[in-house]
Amino acid sequence: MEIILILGIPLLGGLLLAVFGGHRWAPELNVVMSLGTFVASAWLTARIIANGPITAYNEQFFIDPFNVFLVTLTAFVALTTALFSSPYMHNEAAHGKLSAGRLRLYHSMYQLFTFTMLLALTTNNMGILWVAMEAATLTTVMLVSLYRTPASLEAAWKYFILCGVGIAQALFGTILLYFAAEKVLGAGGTALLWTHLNVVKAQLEPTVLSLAFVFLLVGYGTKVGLAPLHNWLPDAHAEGPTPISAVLSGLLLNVALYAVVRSKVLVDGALGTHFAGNLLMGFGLLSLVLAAFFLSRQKDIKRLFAYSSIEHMGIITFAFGMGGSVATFAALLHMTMHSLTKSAIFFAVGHAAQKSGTQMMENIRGLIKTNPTIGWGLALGSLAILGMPPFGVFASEFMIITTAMHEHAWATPFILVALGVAFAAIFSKVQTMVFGETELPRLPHPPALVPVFVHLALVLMLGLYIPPYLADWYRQAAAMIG
Amino acid sequence: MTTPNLPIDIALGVIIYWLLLAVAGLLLQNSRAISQWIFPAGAAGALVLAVSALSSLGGAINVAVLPLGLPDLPFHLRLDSLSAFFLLLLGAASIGISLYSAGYFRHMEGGSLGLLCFEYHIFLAAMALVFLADDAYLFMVAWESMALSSYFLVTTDHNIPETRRAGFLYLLIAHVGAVAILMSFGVMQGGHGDYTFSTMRNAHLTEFWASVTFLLALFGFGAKAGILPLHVWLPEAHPAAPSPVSAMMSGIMLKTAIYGILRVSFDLLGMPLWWWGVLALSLGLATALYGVLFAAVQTDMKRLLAYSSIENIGIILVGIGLGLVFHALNKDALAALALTATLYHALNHSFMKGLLFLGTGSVLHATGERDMGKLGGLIHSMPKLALLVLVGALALAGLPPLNGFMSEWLLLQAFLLSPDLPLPYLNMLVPIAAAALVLAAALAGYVMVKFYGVIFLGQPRMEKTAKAHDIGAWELLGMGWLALGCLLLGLFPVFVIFNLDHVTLMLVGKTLGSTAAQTGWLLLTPIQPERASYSPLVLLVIIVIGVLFTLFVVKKFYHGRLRRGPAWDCGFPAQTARMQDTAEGFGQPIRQIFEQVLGVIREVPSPYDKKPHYHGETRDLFWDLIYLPIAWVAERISALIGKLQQGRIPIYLLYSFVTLIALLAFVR
Amino acid sequence: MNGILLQLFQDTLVVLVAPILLGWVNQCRAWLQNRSGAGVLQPYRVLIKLFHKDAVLANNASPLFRSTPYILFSSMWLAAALVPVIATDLPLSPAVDVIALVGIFAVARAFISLAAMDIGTSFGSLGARREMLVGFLAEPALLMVFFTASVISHSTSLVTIVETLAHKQFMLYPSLAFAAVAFVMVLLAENARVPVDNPSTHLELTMIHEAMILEYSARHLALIEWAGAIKLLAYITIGIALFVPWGIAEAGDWGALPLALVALFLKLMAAGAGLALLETLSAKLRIFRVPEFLGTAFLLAVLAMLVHYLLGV
Amino acid sequence: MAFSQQLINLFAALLLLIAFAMLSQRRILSLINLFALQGLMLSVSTAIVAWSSHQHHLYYSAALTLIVKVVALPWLLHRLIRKLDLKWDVETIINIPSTMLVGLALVVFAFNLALPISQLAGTITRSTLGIALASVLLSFLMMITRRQAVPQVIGFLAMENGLFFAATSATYGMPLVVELGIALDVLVGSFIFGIFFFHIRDTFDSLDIKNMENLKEN
Repeated sequence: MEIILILGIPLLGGLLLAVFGGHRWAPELNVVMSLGTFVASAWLTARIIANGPITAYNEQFFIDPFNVFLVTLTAFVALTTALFSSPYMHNEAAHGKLSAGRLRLYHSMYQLFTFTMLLALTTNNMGILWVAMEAATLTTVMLVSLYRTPASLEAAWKYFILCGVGIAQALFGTILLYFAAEKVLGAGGTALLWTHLNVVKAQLEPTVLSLAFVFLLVGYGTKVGLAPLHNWLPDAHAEGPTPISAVLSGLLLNVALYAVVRSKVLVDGALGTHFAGNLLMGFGLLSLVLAAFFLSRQKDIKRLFAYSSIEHMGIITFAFGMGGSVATFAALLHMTMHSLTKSAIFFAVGHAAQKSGTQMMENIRGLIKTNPTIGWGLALGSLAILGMPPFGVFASEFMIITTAMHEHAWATPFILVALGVAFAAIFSKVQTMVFGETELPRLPHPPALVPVFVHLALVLMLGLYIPPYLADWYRQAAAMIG
Repeated sequence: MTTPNLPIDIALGVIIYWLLLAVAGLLLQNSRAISQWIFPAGAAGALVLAVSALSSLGGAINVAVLPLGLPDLPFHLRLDSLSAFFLLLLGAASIGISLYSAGYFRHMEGGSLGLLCFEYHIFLAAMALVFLADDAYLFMVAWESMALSSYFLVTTDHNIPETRRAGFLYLLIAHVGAVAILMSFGVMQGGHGDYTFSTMRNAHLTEFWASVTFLLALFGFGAKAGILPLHVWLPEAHPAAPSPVSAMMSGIMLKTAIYGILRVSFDLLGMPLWWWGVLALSLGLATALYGVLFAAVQTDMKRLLAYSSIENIGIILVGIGLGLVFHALNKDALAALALTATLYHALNHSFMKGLLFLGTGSVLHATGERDMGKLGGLIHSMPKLALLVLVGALALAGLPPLNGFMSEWLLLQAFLLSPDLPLPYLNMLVPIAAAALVLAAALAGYVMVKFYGVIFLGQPRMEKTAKAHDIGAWELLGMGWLALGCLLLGLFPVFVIFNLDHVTLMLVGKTLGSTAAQTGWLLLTPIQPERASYSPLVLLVIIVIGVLFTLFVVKKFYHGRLRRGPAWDCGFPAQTARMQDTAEGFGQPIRQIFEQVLGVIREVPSPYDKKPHYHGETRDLFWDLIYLPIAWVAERISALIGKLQQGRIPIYLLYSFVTLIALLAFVR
Repeated sequence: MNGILLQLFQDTLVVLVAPILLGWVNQCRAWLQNRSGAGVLQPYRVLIKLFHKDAVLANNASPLFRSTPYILFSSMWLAAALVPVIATDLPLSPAVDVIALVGIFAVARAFISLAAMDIGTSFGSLGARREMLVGFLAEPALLMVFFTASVISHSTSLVTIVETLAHKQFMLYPSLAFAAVAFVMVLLAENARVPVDNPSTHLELTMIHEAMILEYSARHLALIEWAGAIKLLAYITIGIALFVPWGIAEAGDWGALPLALVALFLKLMAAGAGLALLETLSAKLRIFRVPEFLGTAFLLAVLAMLVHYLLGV
Repeated sequence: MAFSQQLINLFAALLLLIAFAMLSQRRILSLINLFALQGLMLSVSTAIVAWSSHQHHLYYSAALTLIVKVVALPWLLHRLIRKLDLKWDVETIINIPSTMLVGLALVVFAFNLALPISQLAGTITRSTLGIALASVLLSFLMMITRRQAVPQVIGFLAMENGLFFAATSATYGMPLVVELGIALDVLVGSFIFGIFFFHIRDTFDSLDIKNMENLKEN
């Protein structure tokens, strides 16, 4: 029932907003629909806390510890982003950047994107997972080019082509997976159901599955933004409207990684080796290092944080690759922390860029002076994402680095260098934006900074205290992922 | 002591109290109440902490677990003698600094005083937590909170670009260091996945991994302490920060790094290897000499003190290195001596350097000038301040009977009593190390004479210097406390050493106190009375008696006639304040002797210049040797990597394609 | 009780003898330079003259400036009182070992330098700067000399060092030879003698000690001069104690005391003459050669200690 | 070998041939026609598989393919290029003979890769899996070597064809709900492509992707 609501509300919202999306109160309607989704997901979560994992509707949907927190997180970030998007879009409209038609498109697609994310998370069917991932690309690609500037078109086109091609590889991987599963489970509906696959994973043909994993990894990995498949990511993040950057970074990357990890579980079961883990570690480390060095070349604030997302996806992928209860736990925690923190940063960045009228960092100055809340939000958010305790990002980095130091000591010099370079790059830039003098005017609509600080407060809280049921989910999921 | 857990409860209580004060500061924004009530209240908390820490030295080990932190790793806290000593240091020094702040920060009312008060108390609480932490996670959280809060304190005046640059450099080096510390914890947990210190104590590491841990920890903590070549942030950040913050950073925060090194190398790692000690010793000597040389040529008074802090950290590290060598070679009595000297010096340094930084704060506040070359003659306009700073300067110069001399004396004793180590090369090292150490100590005297003489003595070089107002009551109270500490720590070493015994007993299993006091509390005898003894109190009393006696005799037998007149100066007619030595002039001999080391850049005007302009500058060689090359390499790499992203879709597709094919080929 | 008596005796002795020693050195120098000289009591005459004069103080002299002569005098007195010159049974000596002794010299140096800067004249700060320059090299050199003796006798207590060296089987210590050379160099520098400084001129290019005390007059100057003489005595007696300690009276041995006194006077005379000879034979160094000179002393002292570790003696 | 299997192999070979032809084709119109032809081959072969293996849902697949890929998409593309008034010739980045050589190597690679899997397959179509993989990779190569938006999209759609063929040949097709979803995605995707063509043309006055190389790092 909850699942119907979780999926139905955003779908309904998408349809409603496709009609009313251009109205003055459309941003508020968007918030209401997102709130509904969030309430439904909270209800679902409450039930999972009470009853444990469930499957529903002929096993087409299932909720286990691995995806329950992602569902909540997705619904939550979707809600806060909608909250942020409301004044942001009012400001954009006030600046004359968007027409009513574009706003309609934006709001409708926003809800549909939420729908695809939640569908990808809740479905039990690896095929539907693929469909949802592809649909996520389709819903957001028009949003990236919302401003219709040459750069935004270019970014959207790259996003479309690269992710399209990538996701096609994932389809091939899914076919191979089905091919292997069909031998064991027989043809038909159940052979792509993850719960069934998970039961018989040890009997799946190893050669096929290793090939399938390569395709799935390249496919979904493109969406995760793993180097060297990441090239669409900074463009799409930088050129789209900021709420979209926030959800791309905060949600889409997570969900794509979720798909990779689901596949990894099956492959590990079939192969019984560390093959998938090694691949993930390699990609993770490469993304981490490359992104860190890209960071220092950035001039555009949103591009900067887009690369930071690649860096963090690298860390998470590396952690999943290492495996083991601690590292996987840390990876799951880091997914949560990253999406909360990064979306908070994008909220602050969005307002900062609106205020300065540019995304070029050299023209953004003295935020703390005129809008202390934006300035502090950006400063604290950046420090949090850079792994400064007591923020929660550090908690997961703590576990990842200490585990890596013990189990894969060869990788730690790379991590050390990458973290150092990333810190230098991001912090030097943020500092000049936050501090100093400025004469910038205030915004016509007061910025929505509640989402920023709610996110940061959550991140801070999780750095100091992790609720027991959340820890339980992480633990169970880690045990399942291995 | 009523309940066994009382001391740690008190310490935790003080931490929470400070956190509450921090929040209160934030809520009160910029009202008067902050300087009138909150800072003194913070000092009261510090007093409670110091007293409880003092009483718990040598008491039972207290542990506590807070239901916070990671799910499998709640916050573990532990109060043992090492923690108690450093808490004592924190409490005792911050009493003075907080009292002083109550007066000093009054000029910030209407600015961002509330925020500053918030950061200040968070900083205090974080440092206290560092000393109490008993698991890697809490330690790191406290450690980085400390770095973060101090970063914001350093950048209080963020509209000055140098301040921003200093803050950035500080936080960057701190962060890289923190990652290194984290990695050393990663090795130490030994794959148990349990990050409590008690697990680390019991983990058995191979020599290789133990050494890796030690090196990582030395790097990480060294970055915070300012050990060569990671010292570059220190002379930037300390001058940039408001003076009480500089005092706190230099006096207390640097000691957290010392605490970390001690904790890791003596407590967590168990048995050290002797070459760790040699490494620490060599690094310490290099740091001490480098720091004091640069201090001698500075013109900015706070930079000078910052470099002097580098020197003192070097000296402390020398003590740690010596302790490690002795401990590794099973000479624990000697190790106890070296460690006593180390801890003693750490305590002394926090008093002396705190006092001096506060002094510069008052000078800065009264004159608005940090360049020593523009000050001068303040002893006339600010006599109270001048007296207090004189105590600090003499102490820092390592002159008896003050406290700086006391700890250096102990350290030299440790050197001199060290022969007959089983390794011949090590025996050779001892005289050289001792020579370098005394050279550094002697140069410190040079530095302090320059510091005090140029700022306080002579004629005022500026109008406003002559009219500067002396310090107020809060400042007097705060600095007076620290000056008193300098004096008492110097005069009653036996009592101090008795308290330090608990720490050395915990670290190396031996104590010094009972031997030190074998001939009574008046005379300090580290090993035997025949071998070495020292009594600062007797020394002071004799000198005072000597002075009084001479004065009495002179007054008694001769007339006391005195005339005032203009200075004679060999009969030179025109005397202006500009003819005195500036800071640059005073440092000139050092600059000339050590020209190669100091990286001197000098612009000398030509004889025909109408408006001759002289400019001299000393550059930190490590910028050119290490930091700029690293920055250059990083930039080159990122330029190269930047070429990967050409913006062309076919190329991007090719990346995906090649990745796919390569992986497929790999799977085959 | 005996000890206290002996201590008081030595205290009085050093204060009274010091000007005479200075006079003796100057007299020897005059003879060596083919002059007739003013006699060994000349320093006393100067002191008496100065004490009777009216003091003139610069307008902006601070209390620090006025108290420095007393501090200087009393710390030099303490230093000289601590060195076992005639007997090793001194009750004060446990309070101050060799390191603290160097510390006392450093206190005196710091105060006189600060006082020199107090008036704010060009010469004063110049002198202070040069004095500290000399100090920062001479002080470690002196310490290293002491350390060499300390590691031989396993003690930093001056009394123990002297006892060990005086009553041990006669042995040649190559390390002590190095140390002795270094010590003489330090002595020259610390007491403002040629080749480092020239006590008899006021030449702004070269003067060190004199530049610092230019602003002092009358009783203040007298105290400083006297302190300088005591310092010279202290240094020479330290040299005697370290390198030629034979003949010193042991604890409680009152019978040996007269003999020890005679020995001391002979040694002092010889040392004074030697000092005068050295001063006559060497030329004043340029101020920037001084660090090299003292650096050599420092290196020699370090070498002395190294030699001890190398040879085991 | 059964007759149906021979037929399927024949169509598979034709599919590969068309993929090669597309790789070498410069003209957009011909590309579209080839794409339609490839769709037709796919549809027919699916139908044959359905007939010979009695998998009824494959008939739906075949019909879906016929409607979407043979009729709808080529029609859409034709309309588009007429509306957009495109140039006939498409430049390639690498010259065609070398592209063909690389393509050949890819085919060998794909066959080798598919060999162990094919042996596991229980379907009558198993030998065609290598061909499916090869045509996917060839389409990929085509996308890499084309400089214009429309041929890139055709390459993308051709890749989808290859994937579809793989699904049919390896497993008799995916479950119906998945297949419907895929078809929907393809359809919506093509629709969005179409919109994009107009936007790109409006903004850059051409569909040449060399205008879209401004977001970069060097």
